[in-house]
Amino acid sequence: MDLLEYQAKEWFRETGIPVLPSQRIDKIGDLKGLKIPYPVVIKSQVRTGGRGRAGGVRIVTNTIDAIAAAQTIFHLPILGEVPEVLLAEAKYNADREFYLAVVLDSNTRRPVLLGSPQGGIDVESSEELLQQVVVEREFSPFYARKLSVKMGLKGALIGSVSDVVEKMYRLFWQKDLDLVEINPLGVSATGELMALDGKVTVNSRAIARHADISLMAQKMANRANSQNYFDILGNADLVDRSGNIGILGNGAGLVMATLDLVTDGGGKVKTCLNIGHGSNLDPTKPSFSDRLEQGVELLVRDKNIQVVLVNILGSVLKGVKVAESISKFGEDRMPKTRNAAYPRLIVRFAGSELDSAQAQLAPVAIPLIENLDEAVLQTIRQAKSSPAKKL
Amino acid sequence: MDLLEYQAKEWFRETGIPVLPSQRIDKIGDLKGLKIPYPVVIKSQVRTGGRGRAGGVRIVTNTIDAIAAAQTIFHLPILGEVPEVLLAEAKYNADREFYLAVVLDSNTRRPVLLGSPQGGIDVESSEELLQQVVVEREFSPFYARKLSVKMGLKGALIGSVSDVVEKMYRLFWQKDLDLVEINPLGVSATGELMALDGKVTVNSRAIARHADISLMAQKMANRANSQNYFDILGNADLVDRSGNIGILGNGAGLVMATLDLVTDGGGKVKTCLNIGHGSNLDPTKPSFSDRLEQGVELLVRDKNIQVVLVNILGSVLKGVKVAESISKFGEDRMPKTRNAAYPRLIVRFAGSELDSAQAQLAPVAIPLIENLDEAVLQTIRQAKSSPAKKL
Amino acid sequence: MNLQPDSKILFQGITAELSATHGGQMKVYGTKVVAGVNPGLGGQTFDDIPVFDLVEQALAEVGSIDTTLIFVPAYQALDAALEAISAGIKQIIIVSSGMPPLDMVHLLRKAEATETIIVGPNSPGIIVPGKLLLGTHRSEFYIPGAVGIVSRSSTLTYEIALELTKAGLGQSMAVSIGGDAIAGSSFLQWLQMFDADDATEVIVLVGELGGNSEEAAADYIAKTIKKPVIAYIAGRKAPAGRHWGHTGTLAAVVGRGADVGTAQSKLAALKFAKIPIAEKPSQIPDLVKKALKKT
Amino acid sequence: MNLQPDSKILFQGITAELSATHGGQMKVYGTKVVAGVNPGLGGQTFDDIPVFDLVEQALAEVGSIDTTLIFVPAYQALDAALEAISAGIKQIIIVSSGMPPLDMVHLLRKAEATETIIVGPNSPGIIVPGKLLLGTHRSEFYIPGAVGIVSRSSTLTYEIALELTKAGLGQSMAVSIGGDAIAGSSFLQWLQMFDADDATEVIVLVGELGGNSEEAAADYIAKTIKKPVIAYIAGRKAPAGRHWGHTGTLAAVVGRGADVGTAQSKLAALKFAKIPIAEKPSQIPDLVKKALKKT
Repeated sequence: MDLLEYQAKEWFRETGIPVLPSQRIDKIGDLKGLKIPYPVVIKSQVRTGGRGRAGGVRIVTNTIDAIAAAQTIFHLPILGEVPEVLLAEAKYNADREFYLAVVLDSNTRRPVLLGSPQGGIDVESSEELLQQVVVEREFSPFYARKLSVKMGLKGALIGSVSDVVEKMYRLFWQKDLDLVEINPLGVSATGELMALDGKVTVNSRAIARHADISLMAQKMANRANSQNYFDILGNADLVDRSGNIGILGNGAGLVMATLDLVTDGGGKVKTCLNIGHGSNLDPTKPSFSDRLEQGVELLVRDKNIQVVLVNILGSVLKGVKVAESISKFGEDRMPKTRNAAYPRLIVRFAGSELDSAQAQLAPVAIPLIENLDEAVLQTIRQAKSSPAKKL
Repeated sequence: MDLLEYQAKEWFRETGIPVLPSQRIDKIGDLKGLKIPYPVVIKSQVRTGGRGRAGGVRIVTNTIDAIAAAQTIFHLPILGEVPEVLLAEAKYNADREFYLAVVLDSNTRRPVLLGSPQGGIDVESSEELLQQVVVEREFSPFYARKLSVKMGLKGALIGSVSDVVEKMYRLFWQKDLDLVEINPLGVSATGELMALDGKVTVNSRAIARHADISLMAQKMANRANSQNYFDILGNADLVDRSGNIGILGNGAGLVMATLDLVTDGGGKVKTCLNIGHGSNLDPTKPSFSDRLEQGVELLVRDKNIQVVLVNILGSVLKGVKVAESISKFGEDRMPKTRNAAYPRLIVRFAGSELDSAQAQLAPVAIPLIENLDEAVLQTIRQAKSSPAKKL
Repeated sequence: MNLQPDSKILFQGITAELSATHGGQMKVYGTKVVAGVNPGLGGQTFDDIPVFDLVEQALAEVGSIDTTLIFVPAYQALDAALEAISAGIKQIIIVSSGMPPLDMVHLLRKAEATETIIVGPNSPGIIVPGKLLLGTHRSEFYIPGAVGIVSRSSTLTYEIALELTKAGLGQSMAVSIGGDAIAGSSFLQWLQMFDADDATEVIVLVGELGGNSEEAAADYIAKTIKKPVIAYIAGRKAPAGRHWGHTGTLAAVVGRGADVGTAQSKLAALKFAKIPIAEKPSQIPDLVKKALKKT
Repeated sequence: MNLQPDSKILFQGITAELSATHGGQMKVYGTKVVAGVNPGLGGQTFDDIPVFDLVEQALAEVGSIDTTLIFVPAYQALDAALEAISAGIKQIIIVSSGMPPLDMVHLLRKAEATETIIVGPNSPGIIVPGKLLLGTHRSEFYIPGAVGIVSRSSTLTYEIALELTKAGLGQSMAVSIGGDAIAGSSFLQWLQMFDADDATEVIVLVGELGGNSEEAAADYIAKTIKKPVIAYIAGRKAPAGRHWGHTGTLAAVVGRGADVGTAQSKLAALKFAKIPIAEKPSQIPDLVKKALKKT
């Protein structure tokens, strides 16, 4: 979960990382009550990059200009994202700009401290200046000093930059982040530091164990009207809006392999849903058969999807139970949905009680196929022969 | 630094340890705005033990009784301590009472978890039930579960008690405590837990690195009018109010050895002041010579002290510098203080530049003696021959 | 790693349900699950497995443990593993999925300091067909033989095993390092193990998009592994930048190529290392047979 | 512990002032302080000691380090020690006083895992008269000889050394474990070291009120130590329950006798172990002479 700049800066402020005085602007009217003296920087609050180049950041010197700039920015999409809020912030005269980040690295399996003496928009063009320190053992401030020294800093800046890195690391660890980045970190002529822009990514798996972050995530989900329900069942991914096939499987690797097979065979997949494998260790979350039933229903409900391929392999549920869930679906709900569209279900299953499962699905005319290639072939054939959908 | 019960419980509440609804009572009038339904327990907020037996805890069922009880408790000294505030708390019907604590153990050099299934005032009389778990490596909740199981708990209580212990440990570690104790932890018939009394001791050396605790310490110091100034110089200890000798030395062991010698020789020491040895690594605190000068002045100012024995051995200051500090004192301040009382200074010094030091002190008539036994002898002799003090 | 059929196994996070499903599977396979741990359930017995409140209580009763299987909810997995390490257990398989990656960082620091092997999280564990089942692999898809399988998935591993089994190609062992960004063991460690294992004649490496383990493995295979290796990568057609339930974290923020982690990058690395690549699971048996003929 | 006169010493937290005082003292004594570390002061030189920003930079320049002396402010001592451990330094003497005890707990967990020796905090370190000075002992009070001194104090140790020196009794070595409640090394470890040390003929144990190290030492001496031991305990006349600048923490809350930590308890334990006790520092030389005559 990516935070917006103003949210990141609120955390910075709480942690003691220096940030400028700023105010969140939800609507144009908020600019009239601005407590920050002009000149003020108006910044679009979007998650995508390249905001500055796209015109999402403007410096204004009076209220009239501020309102004009805000009106423009509120309607300016940046890589497709239109901001819901803006940030009005004091202007800062930086003498130099550094880059600082703490990021989780799956290669070293450790957090890594990153720093460059050339931050701002230049950081990617001067990659050779980007220094790394792997936090091998438990963090202690000396790791931050190592980064400062590698960045080529001298004297008092070693201590002050290390102090910011230390606070970033504490935030990273305490809030279960994947990334915390300050770019740029402004450095004044007198060596004063200021986090001028900030990026924070919270690890999605850890959200539930932080009450404050859970609340933020909930608000974002409400706003974005996202696939919340899918997320409870497993991981849903939109592959291609124009596709007409839905894939449901138990396990990420299996779902991806199925997607590859269908696509290679000429099928067009709209959505993939991984309901996960195995038992649920957390009793507050839906069971495997609940995930299966609800997952199939979600895919079938999608008016663009004409064929749903269910690929269940070696699940904790035996074949009869899998077939039970699906046949119940065939009996109870298929008739209603059939009126609206005509989604076909093709079930691929391998494992114990295969024969009884096949027997159970026969009455509801849902094919159960053991061979994956064969199931994929049938799926593609069905999808191609289905009449075009009326939207 | 010991917290009062209500302060400890505020921390418990923030940490998620269950506590009863309660209100701090600074003055009798506060009882009129009580938001807790009767019956209510009025508790004296003192740092000493045995509060219950001394009558410092009373259960009241209406405002009139509450006011009467509070008036009594406000004037009731418990082991010499009169409360400045009271705590009004809801009454709890505990089915059983446990004892829980986390304490730093210098023996194992680790925090130790303590627990007994028989808490309350019985805990000391049933020591054999008190279980210990040493937190050998970094804490993880399994240490808390070990304690619960050792306490003989079964089923759901293992998890719920471990959860409280885990929170106590987090508090202990996060706030640099010497001790956090819940006694008793009330257990209801349904297995619900409640911290009914709490004790928290903050390690004095760590106070300065916690902004919130520093603030609490400052408030307490202001209230108690404690020997704050002495604490900056070093560690001062009142040995015997009726003594007439002051001892100043550089190092705790040396000061204690000097005290033993003087007392064995028949002298009566009032105050010992250890100004510490070595250089000061923290530039915000007074230097060695500042500590020496100010320390001597503090002891001399005490109207009950007739002789001050300064024992400086192998300090970072060379003899001449030590003598300089003391002779300056002899010249500048002695005349004034002499009018009020008649404190004699005896300096014991060993180390480099002994001779020059002796030469420097001769004009101000302050004896400098190298041999400790001899310096002690002279101190005792002077103290006995001094005329009685007029107060 | 000790993978003897008679090694003693602990089941952390045991419940009546898990005991009936996975516990039962392991038992049928002859795996010696000697004790279970679940705080609060101590004193009970599930399918002949005695349950204890603490790991140390289990050890006091049943003696030393070779491997523990961790089935506890995701947020409790770190503590369960640390409890096992503290009790001196040297092999830990974490079946639980959804562990926050920083918990794994914490655990790996401890595991490395105590020379403890961690497999997982989010892993079905290890199966030595016909001999030992340490985890949740569906043994019905496996038969004993000479093909070693190392993967990051669970059900996709069964898919590969099923294809091999149908073709009469048995397996020496199958292991999944787990699909998470921060995994306890690496492809490299298992490739090395298979290379030294007498029972293994050919290795099947099953990769998927995300991370760069496959790229590292390709390089390692070219430089070090003597036995033939066949590779299969899932996720060629997956949209870029998606998680697919695995690889919650991408390391590359700056300073890395934009295509790191894509299936294409992995396939390129494997091709460069001259490793035969299967286009789909059903091609694997043929490639395995070819490799076996050459040796 | 490596206490060779030619061992290479690092000075963490070096400043111009500390270099002039303690650095100078060590240099006069022939101790090889090869580098100093103080972040931000890197590149400077104090009295021929080159200063670096990081420990690893110092090591890169001067090679491996046998012992580091830590002089940084109290709240930075943990980090300085961890930096030294991370750089592979195996002997650490913490001179700094005022370290919060939980920082020491943290450090000791790491030190034990990496087999690093910690002396201190709040310790003047170690002196081998005539050979080596590792810390802030005032060398002027010491002469070479056969008496080993182990204590918890700094200046009280000098007092004892001065008495011995005046009586013509030289010292093989003097060490202070530091006066804090949580100390890196123990009386027991040093008693064992002196017992094995060829240069030491008699040991003087200097204790003081607080904690229970002296009680443990008395028991250990009676059971294990072969060389004669003389004890002196400061604080017999100190009021009960005071800190005296040492022993910030008392372990005993419940479950321990109320008199643990008093000088009386220590004296009783020493008497029980039949260890000769000096009433005052000036008695020590006589007791040492008596002990030497017996052997």
